[in-house]
Amino acid sequence: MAEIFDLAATNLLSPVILSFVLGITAALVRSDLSVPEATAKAMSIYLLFAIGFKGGAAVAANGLDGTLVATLVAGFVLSAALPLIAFAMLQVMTSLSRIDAAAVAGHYGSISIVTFVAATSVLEGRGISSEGYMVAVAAVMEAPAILSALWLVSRGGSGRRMDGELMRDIMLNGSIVLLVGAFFIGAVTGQEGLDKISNFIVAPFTGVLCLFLLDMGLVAGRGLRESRGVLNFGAVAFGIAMPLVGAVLGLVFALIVGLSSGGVALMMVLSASASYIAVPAAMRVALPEANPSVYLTLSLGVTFPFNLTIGIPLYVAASQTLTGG
Amino acid sequence: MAEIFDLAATNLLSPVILSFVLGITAALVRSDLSVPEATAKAMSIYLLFAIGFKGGAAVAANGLDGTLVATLVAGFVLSAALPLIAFAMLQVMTSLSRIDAAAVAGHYGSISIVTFVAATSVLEGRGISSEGYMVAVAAVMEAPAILSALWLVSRGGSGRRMDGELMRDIMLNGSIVLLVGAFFIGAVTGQEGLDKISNFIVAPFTGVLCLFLLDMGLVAGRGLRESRGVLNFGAVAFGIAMPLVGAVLGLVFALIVGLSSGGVALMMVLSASASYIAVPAAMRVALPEANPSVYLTLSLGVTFPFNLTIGIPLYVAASQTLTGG
Amino acid sequence: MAEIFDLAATNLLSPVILSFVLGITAALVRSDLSVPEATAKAMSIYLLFAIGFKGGAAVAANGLDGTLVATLVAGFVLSAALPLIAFAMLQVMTSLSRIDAAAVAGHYGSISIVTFVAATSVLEGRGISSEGYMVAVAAVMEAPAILSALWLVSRGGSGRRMDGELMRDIMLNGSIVLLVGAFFIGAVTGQEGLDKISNFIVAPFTGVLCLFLLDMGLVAGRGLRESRGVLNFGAVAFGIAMPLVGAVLGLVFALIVGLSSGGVALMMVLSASASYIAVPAAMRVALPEANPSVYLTLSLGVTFPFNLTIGIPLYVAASQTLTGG
Amino acid sequence: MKTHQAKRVVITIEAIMQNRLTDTMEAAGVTGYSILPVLGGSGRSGSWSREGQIGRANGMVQVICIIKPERLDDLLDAAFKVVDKHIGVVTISDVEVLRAERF
Amino acid sequence: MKTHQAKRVVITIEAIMQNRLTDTMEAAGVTGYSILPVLGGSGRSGSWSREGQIGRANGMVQVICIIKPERLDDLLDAAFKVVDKHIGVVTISDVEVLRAERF
Amino acid sequence: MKTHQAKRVVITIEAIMQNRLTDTMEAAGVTGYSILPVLGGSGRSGSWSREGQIGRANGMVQVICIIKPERLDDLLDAAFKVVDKHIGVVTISDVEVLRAERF
Ligand SMILES: Nc1ncnc2c1ncn2[C@@H]1O[C@H](COP(=O)(O)O)[C@@H](O)[C@H]1O
Ligand SMILES: Nc1ncnc2c1ncn2[C@@H]1O[C@H](COP(=O)(O)O)[C@@H](O)[C@H]1O
Ligand SMILES: Nc1ncnc2c1ncn2[C@@H]1O[C@H](COP(=O)(O)O)[C@@H](O)[C@H]1O
Ligand code: NA
Ligand code: NA
Ligand code: NA
Repeated sequence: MAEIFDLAATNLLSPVILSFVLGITAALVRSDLSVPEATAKAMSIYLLFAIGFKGGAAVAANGLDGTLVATLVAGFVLSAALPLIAFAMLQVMTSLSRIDAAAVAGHYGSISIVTFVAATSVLEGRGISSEGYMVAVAAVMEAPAILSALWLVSRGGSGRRMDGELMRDIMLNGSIVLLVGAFFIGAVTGQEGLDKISNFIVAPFTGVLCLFLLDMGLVAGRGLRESRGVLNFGAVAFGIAMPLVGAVLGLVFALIVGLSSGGVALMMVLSASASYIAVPAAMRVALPEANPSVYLTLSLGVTFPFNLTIGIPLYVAASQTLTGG
Repeated sequence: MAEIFDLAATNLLSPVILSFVLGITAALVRSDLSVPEATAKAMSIYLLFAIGFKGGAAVAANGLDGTLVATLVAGFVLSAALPLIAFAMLQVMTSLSRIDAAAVAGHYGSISIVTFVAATSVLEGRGISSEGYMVAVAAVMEAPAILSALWLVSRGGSGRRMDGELMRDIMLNGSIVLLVGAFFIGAVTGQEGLDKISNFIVAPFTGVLCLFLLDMGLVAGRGLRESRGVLNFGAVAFGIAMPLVGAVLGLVFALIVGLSSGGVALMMVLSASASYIAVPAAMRVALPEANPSVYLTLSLGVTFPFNLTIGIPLYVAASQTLTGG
Repeated sequence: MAEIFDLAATNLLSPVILSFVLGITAALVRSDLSVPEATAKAMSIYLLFAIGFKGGAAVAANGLDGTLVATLVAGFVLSAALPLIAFAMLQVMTSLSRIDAAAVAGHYGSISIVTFVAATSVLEGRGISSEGYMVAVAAVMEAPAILSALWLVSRGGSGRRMDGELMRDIMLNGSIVLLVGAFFIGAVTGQEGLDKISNFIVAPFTGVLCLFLLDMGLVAGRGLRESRGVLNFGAVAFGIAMPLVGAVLGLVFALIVGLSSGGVALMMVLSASASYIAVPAAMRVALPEANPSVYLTLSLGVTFPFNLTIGIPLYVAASQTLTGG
Repeated sequence: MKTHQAKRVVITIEAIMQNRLTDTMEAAGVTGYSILPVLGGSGRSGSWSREGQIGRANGMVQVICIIKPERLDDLLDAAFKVVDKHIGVVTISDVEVLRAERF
Repeated sequence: MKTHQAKRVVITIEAIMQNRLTDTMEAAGVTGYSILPVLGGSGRSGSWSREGQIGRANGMVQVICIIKPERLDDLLDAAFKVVDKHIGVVTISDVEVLRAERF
Repeated sequence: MKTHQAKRVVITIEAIMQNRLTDTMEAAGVTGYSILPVLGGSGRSGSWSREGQIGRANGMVQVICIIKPERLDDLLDAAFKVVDKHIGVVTISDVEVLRAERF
C-alpha cells in the first residue's frame, strides 16, 4: 500500500504529469498560452511513430510468443464489450439521453494512445518490460467500440448509421495507420533499424511527451472551462468509476491470456482509457445529434487526467502484486 | 581588452549568431526563405520550456541562496525605472511623439527572452555558471515596464489605458506562464527530472536556438526592409545607447545584490534587452495610436542584433572583470 | 552483382525507405493520415540546414581540394545539358506537347535535395565518405536547368518568359539560400561549430528523414491517385530511363573530375534526380500553360521513388566498382 | 471590364464532413470550389478553437463555390443532403465574375 | 429551396483584439460567428505577414457574422466600440441563408 | 450607423503569383488588401490540397480588397494583367463599409 502511494507520488511529481498540470492550470486561469495546431499534430505523429516502431523492434528482438493472437482477441472483445457495460452504468448513474449515453459508451471501449504512451514511459522508468505487440493490441482496440456504440443506438430504433465510407474512415484513420505502419517498420528493421533512429525516437521521447501533455492540458482545461455545467455529479462519477471497471476487466483478460507484469498493466491501461481522437470523429459523422461537449469533457477532462495521475500507478501496482512481477 | 575582442570574435563566429546573420541577409536580399508561424511558435515554446526547466533544476541542485528575493526586487525596480530613463533619452535624442516615446520606453524596461537564452548559451560555452533563478527574474521583469509606459502617457493627460483585462493579459501572457511553470517543474523534479528529459531540453538546445535565430533574422530583416525611413539617426543611436545604459544599471544593481559573475552578466543582459513579444502586444491594446513600426524596428531590428553580436560579449567581459569571476 | 542486390535489399528494408512506402500506401488506401504543411516545411528547413552545415564542416575539416571548381563547373554543365537530352527523349517516347515536354525536361536537369540527403545517409551507413562540397554542387545544379527549359520553349516560337524578377526568385529561392548559407556557417565554424550543434543536426537526422519521407510518400501517393491516367506508358518509361541516363552522364563527369567514390555516387544521384520544389514553382510562373500534374507526377511519383529504392543502391554500387572505392 | 452574374455559395461545415460534402457536390456536377480554414467560432453549440487540437472532431471549414445562377439549385440540394443533420451555415450572395468562361 | 434574408458582417481586426471584440459581441447578444485567419495584408500602416512571427502584436483575423437584418445595428454598435481606435475594416453585405431557424 | 458603398473584390490566385499581383495592384494605386489562406480546392485542373506540401508550386491564396467603386476598374485592369494566363477566379460584390475615411 505504502508502495502504491510512493509510486503515485513519483508519478505525480514527474515532469510529464506536471507539464499536463501546467497546461490545465494555464487554461483555467485563461492565459493565452497555446500550442499551434500544426505543432500538436507534429508531436502526435512523432509519438505514434516512435511508440509503434519501438513496439515492432521489441517484437523483432524477443520473437512472438504464443500469446499474441490471444491478446489481440482479448483486446477486440474488450473493446466491443466495454461500451455495453458503460452504457448500462450511464443509464443508472446519469440522465443522459440514449444517444448521448451510447456515444459516451463508445469512447470508453476504445482507447487513448497518449495514456498508453504515458504508461509505457512509467513502466520504462521503473524498469518493467512489456510485450512489444501491445501497441498492436492498442490499434485493434480503437474501432470495435464504435460499432458497439452504433449498435446500441440502432437497437433503440433509429435507423442504421454505419456506411462503407464511415467504416473505411474508422479502420484507416491516420492514427491507426501510422501506429500499425511504424510497428511493421520496427518489426522488419529490428534492432538495426532502431539503432539508426534511436537518437530520434528514443532519446528525446519523454521530453516531447512533456510538451504534448502540456498541450493536452491546455485543450482539456479549455474544454472544462467552456463546458462548465455540462456534466453533473453522476457523469463525473462515471468518468472515474468506468476506468476502474475497465481496468479490472482488462486485468482479468490479461491474467487469463498470461501476459507479463508490464503487459497486464498496459492491458489495464488500454481498457481503462477513453478515446478522444478516433471515436469523437466517428461520432460527429454517425451521431451528429449526440452532444460533443458531453463525451469530450468526460473523456479528456475527467477520465484522462484521472488515469494519468492516479490510474496508471494504481494499475501498475495491481499488476505487479497480482503477477508477482 | 584583447580578451573582449577575442570573446566577441568567438561569439560572432558561432553557429548561433551566423544563423541570425543568414536570416537577416536572406530577408534583405528578398529571398522567399521563411519559417512557418507554427514552427516559430513551436521553437519558442521549446526554448521557454527548456530554459525555465533548467533554471528550476539548477535551483533544486544548488538551493536558494539569500540573494533570490533581493534579485527579484532589483529586477522589478529596474523594469519599472528603465522606461523613465529611456523616455527622457528619447525626448532628447529623437522627435518621437510623447505616445510613441512612451511605447518605445516600455519595451526597454522589459526584456527579450531570446537575448537571455543566447547569453546563457554563451556563458555555458565559456563554462561560467549562473544563478538558476535568473529565469524567474526574467519573468518578473516582463510586466512592470508596461505599467511605467502607460503611466508616462497618462501623465501627459490622456486618460488611463489600463483595465483589469489588460492587466490579466500581461501577467498571464503565454511566455510568462510557460517560463515560470517550467521553472517550477524543474525546481520540483530536480536533477532526476532533468535526467529524464535532458536528451530533449539540453542536448539539441543550441541547434534549435540556431534555427530560431534564423527565423528572428528573417523577421527582423523583413521589418527593416518594410520600415526603411521610419527611424532617423537619433532613434538608431538610442537603440544602441539605451542597452548600454541599461546594462550599466543592471551591473550596479547586480553588484549590490551580490550575484555571481554569470548572474551579473545575465542581469546586465536582461536590463539591456528590449521586449518584442509581451510589450508590443500590450501596446497594441493600450496605445493603439503608437506606431508599431517604430518600436518593433528599434527593438527587433536595432537593439536585438546589437545585443546579440556586441552586447553579450561586452557584458560578459565586464562582469568577469568586475566580479573577478 | 550479388553485392548490388544485397545493398538494394539493405536499402529497401531501412526505416527511411519503409517510411516512404508507408506514406505512399496510406495515401493510396485513402487513409486520412496527413502531416501539416508547417511541419513538412519545418522538417525540410531542418534537413537543408543540417546537410548544408555538415557539408561546410567537412570542407573546413578536409580543406578544399583542387577538384572543387571543376566539380561546380561539371554540375553547372550537367544541369544545363540534361534538359536537352530529356527533351529529345520525351519527344521520342511520349506525345507530350512541346511546352509540357520542356517543362518536364527542366525538372530532370535540376536536382532533388531529399534524394541527395537519402543518398548521403546511405553512404554514411556504409561508411563511405564523400566531398563535403557536394552540397554546394547541389545548389549550383538547381537553376541552370530552368533556363534551358525556357530556352527550349522560346526556340519553339513563343516569346521569352524569363524576366529579372523570375531570375531573382530562382537564384534566391529559400532552399538554395538556406543550403548555401548553412554550408558557409559550417565552413566558417568548422568542427567546433559542429560539436556545438551535432546533437541537433547529426544525432536525430535519420529519424527526421524518416518522418519527412513519410510525408513525401503521402504527397506522392495523393498525387498518383489524383492524376491517374495523366501518364501513359511512354511517360512512365521516361521517368525511369531518364535518371539512368542522367546517372551515367553524372558518372562520366565525376570520373573525369576525379571525385572520390562517395563523390561519384552523389554526382550520379544529383544528375539522376528530378526537382520537385524549385523547378515546379518556376514553371508555374514562366510556363503557366504547362500541365503541372504531368511534371509533378513524373518527378515525385515515378522518378523519386525509383531513385530512392533502386537508383541509389545502383549508383553507389556502380561508383564503388568503377572507382575501386 | 466585362463581368458576368454568378452566385457565391459559402458552406461553413464541420471539417470531418468536408469530403462527404465535396463528393456530393461533385456527384451533382459542381467541380469548382475552394476550401478556407476556420480558426474558431461560436454558435448554439458553444464556442470552439482549433488551437492545439489533434483530433478532427471539432473545427469547421468554409467551402466556397462560385456558380452560375442556373446551377444554384443543384448545388443547394446536394449541400442540403449533407448539411441537413450536421452543424453548418449556408449563405448565398450575388457576385460578378471576370472571365466567366473559366468556370 | 427556401432561403431567408440576412446580413453578412465581416470585421477584419487585429488578432490581439479578437477576444475583446467577441466578448463585446456576446454581451450585445450576438452569439454566432466564425473566425478566419488572415495571412498578411497591406493598408495605411504598411504591410505585414504572419510568417515566422511568434508575437501576437501584429496580424489580423476576420470575424464573420451572419445575422438577422433587425439585429444588425446592435452588432455594429458593439463592434464599433472595440474597433473604434483600433485598426480594422468592417463590411456589411446582403446574403440569403438556408435554414434560418438555425441562427 | 452611417455606412458607405464600396466594392469587395476577391481574387483567388496561385500563391506563387501573390507578390506579382500585389506589386501590380500597388503600382495601380491600390494599397489596401488582405490575404486569406486557402487550404485546398478543385477546378478544371483537378483538385489540390496544401497538406504536407513544402513546395510553393501548388496552392492558392485569396487576395481580398475593399475598394471605392470609382477605383474598381483600375484594380481589375491591374489584376487582369497578372491573372490573365494564370489560374485564378476574380469576383466582385457590393458591400457597405463602416468608417470609409479609413480606406
Ligand atoms: N451566425 C453565424 N455567423 C457565422 N458563423 C456562424 C454563425 N452561427 C454559427 N456559425 C459557425 O458555425 C459553428 C456551429 O454553429 P452552431 O451549430 O450554431 O453551434 C459556429 O461555431 C460558428 O463557427
Ligand atoms: N481596403 C482594404 N481591403 C482589404 N483589407 C484591408 C483594406 N485596408 C486595410 N485592410 C487590412 O487591414 C490592415 C490594416 O489596415 P490599415 O489600418 O489601413 O493599415 C491591412 O494590413 C489589411 O490587412
Ligand atoms: N467555381 C469556383 N468556385 C470557387 N473556387 C474555384 C472555382 N473554380 C476554381 N476555383 C479555385 O481555383 C482553383 C483553380 O481552378 P481551375 O483553374 O479551374 O483548376 C481551384 O482548385 C479552386 O481552388
Ligand atoms: Na478503454
Ligand atoms: Na530591458
Ligand atoms: Na537531375
